[in-house]
Amino acid sequence: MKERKIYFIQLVTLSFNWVLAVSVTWWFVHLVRVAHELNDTQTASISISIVAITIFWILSGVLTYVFFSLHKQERVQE
Amino acid sequence: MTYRDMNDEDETLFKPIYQTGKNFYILAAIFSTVFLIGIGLYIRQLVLGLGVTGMNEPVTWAFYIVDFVFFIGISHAGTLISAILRLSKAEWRRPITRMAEVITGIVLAIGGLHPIIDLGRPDRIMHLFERGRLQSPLLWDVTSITAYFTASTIYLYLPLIPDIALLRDRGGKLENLYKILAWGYKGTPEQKHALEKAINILMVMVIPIAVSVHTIIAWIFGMTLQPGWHSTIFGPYFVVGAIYSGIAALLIVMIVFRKAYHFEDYLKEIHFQYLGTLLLIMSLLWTYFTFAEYLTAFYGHEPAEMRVFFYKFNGGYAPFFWLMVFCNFILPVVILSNRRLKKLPGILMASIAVVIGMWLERLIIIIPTLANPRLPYPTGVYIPSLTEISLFAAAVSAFVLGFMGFSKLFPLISIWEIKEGRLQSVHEVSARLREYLPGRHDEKQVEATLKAEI
Amino acid sequence: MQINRRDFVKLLGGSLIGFTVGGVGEALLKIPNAVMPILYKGPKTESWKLTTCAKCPGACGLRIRLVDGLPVQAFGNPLSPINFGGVCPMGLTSVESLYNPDRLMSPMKKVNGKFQEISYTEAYGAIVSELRKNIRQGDEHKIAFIAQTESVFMANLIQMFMNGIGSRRLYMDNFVGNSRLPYQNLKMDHPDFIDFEHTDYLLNFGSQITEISESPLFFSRAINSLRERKGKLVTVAPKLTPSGFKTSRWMPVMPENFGDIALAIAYVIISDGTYDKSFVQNHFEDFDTFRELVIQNYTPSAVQARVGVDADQIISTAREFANASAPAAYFDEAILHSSNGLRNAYAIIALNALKGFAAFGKLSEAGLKGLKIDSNRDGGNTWNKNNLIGESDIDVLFIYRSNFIFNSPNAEDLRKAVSRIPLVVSFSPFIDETTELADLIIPDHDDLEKLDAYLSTTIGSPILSMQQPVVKSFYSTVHTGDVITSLIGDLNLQEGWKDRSYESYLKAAIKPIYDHGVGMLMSQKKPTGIEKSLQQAGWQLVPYSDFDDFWQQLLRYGGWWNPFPKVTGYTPEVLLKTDQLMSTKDKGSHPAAAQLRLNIFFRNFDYKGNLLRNPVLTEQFGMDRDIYYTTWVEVNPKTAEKLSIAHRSKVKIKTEKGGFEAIAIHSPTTMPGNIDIPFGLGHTADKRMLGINPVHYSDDVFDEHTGEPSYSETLVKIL
Amino acid sequence: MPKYGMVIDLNKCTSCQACVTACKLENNVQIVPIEDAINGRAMFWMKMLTMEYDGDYPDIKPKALPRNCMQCDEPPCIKVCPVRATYKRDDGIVAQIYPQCIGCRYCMANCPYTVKVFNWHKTEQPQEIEKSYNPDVSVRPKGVVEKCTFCVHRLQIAQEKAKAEHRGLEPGDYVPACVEVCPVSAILFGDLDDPQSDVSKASRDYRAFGLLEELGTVPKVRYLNAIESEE
Repeated sequence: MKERKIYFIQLVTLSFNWVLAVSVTWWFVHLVRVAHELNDTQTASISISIVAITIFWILSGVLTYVFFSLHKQERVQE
Repeated sequence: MTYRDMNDEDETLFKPIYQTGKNFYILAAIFSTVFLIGIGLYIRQLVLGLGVTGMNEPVTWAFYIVDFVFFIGISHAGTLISAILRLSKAEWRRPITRMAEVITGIVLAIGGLHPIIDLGRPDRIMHLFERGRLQSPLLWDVTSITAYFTASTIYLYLPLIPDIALLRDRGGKLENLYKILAWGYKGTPEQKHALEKAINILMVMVIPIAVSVHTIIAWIFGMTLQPGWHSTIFGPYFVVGAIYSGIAALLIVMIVFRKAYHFEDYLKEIHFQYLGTLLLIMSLLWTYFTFAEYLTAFYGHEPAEMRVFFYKFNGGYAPFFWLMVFCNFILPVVILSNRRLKKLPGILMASIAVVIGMWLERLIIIIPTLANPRLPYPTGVYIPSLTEISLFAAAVSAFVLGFMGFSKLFPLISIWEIKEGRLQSVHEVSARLREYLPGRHDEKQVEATLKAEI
Repeated sequence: MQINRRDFVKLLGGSLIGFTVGGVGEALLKIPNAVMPILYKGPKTESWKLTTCAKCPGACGLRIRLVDGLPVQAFGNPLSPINFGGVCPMGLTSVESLYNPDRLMSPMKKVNGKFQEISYTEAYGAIVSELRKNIRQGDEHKIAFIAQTESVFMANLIQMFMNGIGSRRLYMDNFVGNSRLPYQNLKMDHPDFIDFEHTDYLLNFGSQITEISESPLFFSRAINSLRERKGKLVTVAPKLTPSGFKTSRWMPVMPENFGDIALAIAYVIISDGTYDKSFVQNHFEDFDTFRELVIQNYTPSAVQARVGVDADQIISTAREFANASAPAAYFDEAILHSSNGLRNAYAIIALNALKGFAAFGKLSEAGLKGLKIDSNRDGGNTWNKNNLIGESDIDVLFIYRSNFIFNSPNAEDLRKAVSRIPLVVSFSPFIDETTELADLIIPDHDDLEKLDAYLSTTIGSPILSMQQPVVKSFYSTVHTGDVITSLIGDLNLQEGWKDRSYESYLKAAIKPIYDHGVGMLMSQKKPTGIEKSLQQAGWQLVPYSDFDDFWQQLLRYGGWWNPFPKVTGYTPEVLLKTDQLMSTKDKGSHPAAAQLRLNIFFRNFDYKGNLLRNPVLTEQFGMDRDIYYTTWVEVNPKTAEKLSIAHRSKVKIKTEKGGFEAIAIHSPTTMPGNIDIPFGLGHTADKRMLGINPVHYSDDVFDEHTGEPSYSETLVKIL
Repeated sequence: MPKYGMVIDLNKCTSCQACVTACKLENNVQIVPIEDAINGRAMFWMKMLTMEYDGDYPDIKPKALPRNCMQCDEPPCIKVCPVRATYKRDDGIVAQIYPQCIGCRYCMANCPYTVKVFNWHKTEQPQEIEKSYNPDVSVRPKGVVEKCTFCVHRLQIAQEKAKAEHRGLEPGDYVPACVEVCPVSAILFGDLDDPQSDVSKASRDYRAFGLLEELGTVPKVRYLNAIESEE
């Protein structure tokens, strides 16, 4: 029971990172759309957003990888 | 082996977490009052507008931006250094990395807030997200700083996990917190492996991010047309300066906590020697960049440039400029290149000098340019107001408080890395060493010698 | 242009989107209570009214923008032949002075040192009884009047009043009058204008011609056209003010030496024999003695020794002057601001005489029959304000708009003298330094509330610019003209005086124009083609039926002028006695070299110290020097170097009358021997005392004939 | 689409500063408190630069240079604005969107002409100023950057008027306040693209130059140099 609660909390904390990643992505997409409709500095927007988005996704990816691999090990043991 | 039966020898590292002295509370009280005063003054500024600062036309950017650049610079201490050291398998890094990463985390948070303090309409900050314009370096900045912050916190957190696990196993009031944070780490080889893999990926990622952050901050100025700013080497120049100030800050922190928490056994003279050498190298590098920057400006002799140039060299900002040169070049080089002076006190002095000097450098980069517009206006005058000064003080104390807080929750020196060092590295390193050396070695012999050594 | 409410709102809200939307609410909220209801409920109709600016002698046409009948902005009247739609800062801020919170709202009476409001009838009664008393006792001569007005009609009225009373103690401080004073002293006929059509060489003696002069705006354009015609402007002045920025040669000379320069130039012309011989023979009385004098005392080298201007500079100037087809040596009121001002003026007149006043023109009376153009303050035995100090027998002193305590150096003595006087009546709309001393104030209307007319001939044709009430007066102020007309009536100082109001007086005064029929209203640009020839032939397409209609249209279009007047060359009898040319106060070797001198210069934000209550002008006063709300002094870089004064550093300046602090500015427009300081700041009567008033720090040096103060003969120490 | 531009003839300018006053009143530019003005926070959209050190005393040729926003065609301020609070309209006017500005003052730092001014704080204006506010222009709130807009509200009005009169916008219809009041008509204003207009003619004059042109900002406010007429 306790374990499950902790596990849940951990998931939530982890999900924050994903929220960040997703929202950043969304933000950049929005900015690119704005740039497009005002047709002003599209290229800059697009290139920058590509870089930024990937970074955030990788970061979250790494974190998730660690999280699950750690827990996988746990279950294996039990 | 489990962790329970071997947390004896590194007891000193756990001590700060479980025992808190009187001085700690006194200091905390002092710093939090300073911090709260700062907050109060900021609220006043929110109400009355930026008029409460000393800024004016043409000096439209001042202390806040200076501090912003300065703090972000400091933040390069950690992650970058620890990443580089890890990458280069420098064994002496083990007791250092943690502190470095913590510095990064906290300072980055503080520095990142400064542009918002500097805004005339912080209430409209959401415009950045609704109608942001990615051509503006300010937005690059927002992005890179966020990225750097996330990366470095993760990079701080992952190596922390094993230690958290240790703390969890020790139990105590905060056991639940540790339970949550430990992510069920048991120290099984597979977990170790996963963790290391992740850390390695991050190491590689963090370095370019860190570099980008300060490059972009430099570009905030470099992208403008202003004399003294519009320079190609500004990116690398700022990065060098950042690392420079970062190491200095790291040294100060190490020395302070070595004294405060009796880490003498872990932070040995040798660590400071090495870092000192690094500092010396950066100092020379910084000097080189500065020289290059100003020489080109001087040689080109473009009138607007010269106005700024002479304003720094023998004009209103000459005192600051030469003080900076003294703090960033003369003093550190003298101390660090001299075996007799290159002891803890000397290194501490040098580092403090460097931190001050680097702050001055930011000041000297930002204000003289703004104070000397291209068109024939009178030279701008800027006198910081009390608000600005005390907000700087508040920022500093926020940093100290953060650090103190951290030291009460987690060990300031990565315990598992130390242990790992003891258990494996010795063997590894000597093996590696032998590989460097010429000639073939049969394993048996190596083993034997190792046994003998241990 | 009419906009109905919806458009206006659209304008504010809709169509200004992206520029002003954010602020609209604030914009409306900012407008104070009194105006709010109109702004909200009003139909937002915009209307324009034409009037005339009375802030300086220029009499430029103004175009006032009203929203729902409330003035909001002032622009120039594009049809005014004086300024063609241009305005100077003073004119632009007319509306601000209308709304000025410091204005007096009703007549005031000083009761044991404090002013308190009284009714007009009460105040008026007091004056009448006092005057009656004096007249009964035969003390008419104990009544004095100090007036500063640029309106000829007002000036004449005041003169009529004083003549009626029978007192000669009238000091009429009006610019055009002062500029013509030298001619009147010589009992000479004066020129009406410089004929800029033909002038190709303008030698300007110390007049800040585009800043404070008979008509700054007209002269600004005239000088530009002069330069376009490859004509030359040469400035003889102690400081190179913006008026001189366009000059092709600047001769730095202290004002009291202008005469020497003029005569040195005369010397060259005479010895070259390039002067207009016929004119000199016929019109220049005892020219020979004049020649004698000049030849003996005014060789360029001698003058160089005395004045410090390069001799060959003088010579080349003289040659240019002589060779020019229509050269003009110009001076105006400013010439009087030195210890021997009048004498300098004479010298310049003489210089012009050598070229037969080629550049000057005269309006033949036909231009404006029956119109008395100039209000003469005959300089012969003029009574000037400084006489107040000597004379202790004055009972009543009227002060109209003149802030003489502020702009004369002997302020302290004047203050004593004035406070000795039992009844001092002031008509000033503000409590300024002079009005503080008054016992009775009947505040005049603001310029946008009053009716008046300005007559000028500066541009070469007679112009009548009407000043009309753009709004009916906000407070219970009284048109001074009305006060005086009714005074004349009640004390029956004039035979058969019917006018009970200034308006009727003005109508009567202007009637001749209507009767004469020439000229046109300012309702269109200067006619050309057929219409021009018709008018020149004396034909008139009269758009008005009778005089009242004429009057109405006069107000509507802001004035009348005669674009094609009959002009004659100006050929006066030069009745110049050489002894009048003797330097009265010989500054032969003035100590400028030894010690610095304080030279006061004017800026086009303030005319005779009446305007600087205006927040806009006050802020802008030192803007081009980036100095705000404080006094600065300008020092020649060389001098500064010698005294090691840093640019924009604070310095202490000491004169006989005390010391003050100011910011030092390096400027090559300053003579090395001088410290230039702007006039206008330092109003002690203002709530917030800003800067200092240099006049109060300068020595009591006057031009003895006219009593005009010298603004440049004070020795200073700078530390 | 016209491209509005301005040419200031320094040969004519008498530095009477009427343009400065007119601008101040037309655009309701704040009058800052005295101490602020002294500390360099005075707000002027149009400013006078005095340049005196040209020639040796007494043969100096002082110049006064009216300086408003240069309305660059390649505006450095727009590039760096993070929130699109300043942008270039199709008619070339560099406009400010006050409600959008977050007050980071990056544009001020990047303007080579330092024409932009900042509302450091909102203060009570003198009564006479408040009462004579120009109703067409809003008063800027605290904490935003503002600058000369070529009196763009006048353009709006002119367009409305033209529409009401069922005609196109004619050259004379729209001029900024500074142009209107200049006593010597030293300031020309109009469409730079129309080769017939006085402005474009003047802008091609041999005396014409732009402030700090070498920076490639392509200012649409150009100057005619003051040159002593030689006979």
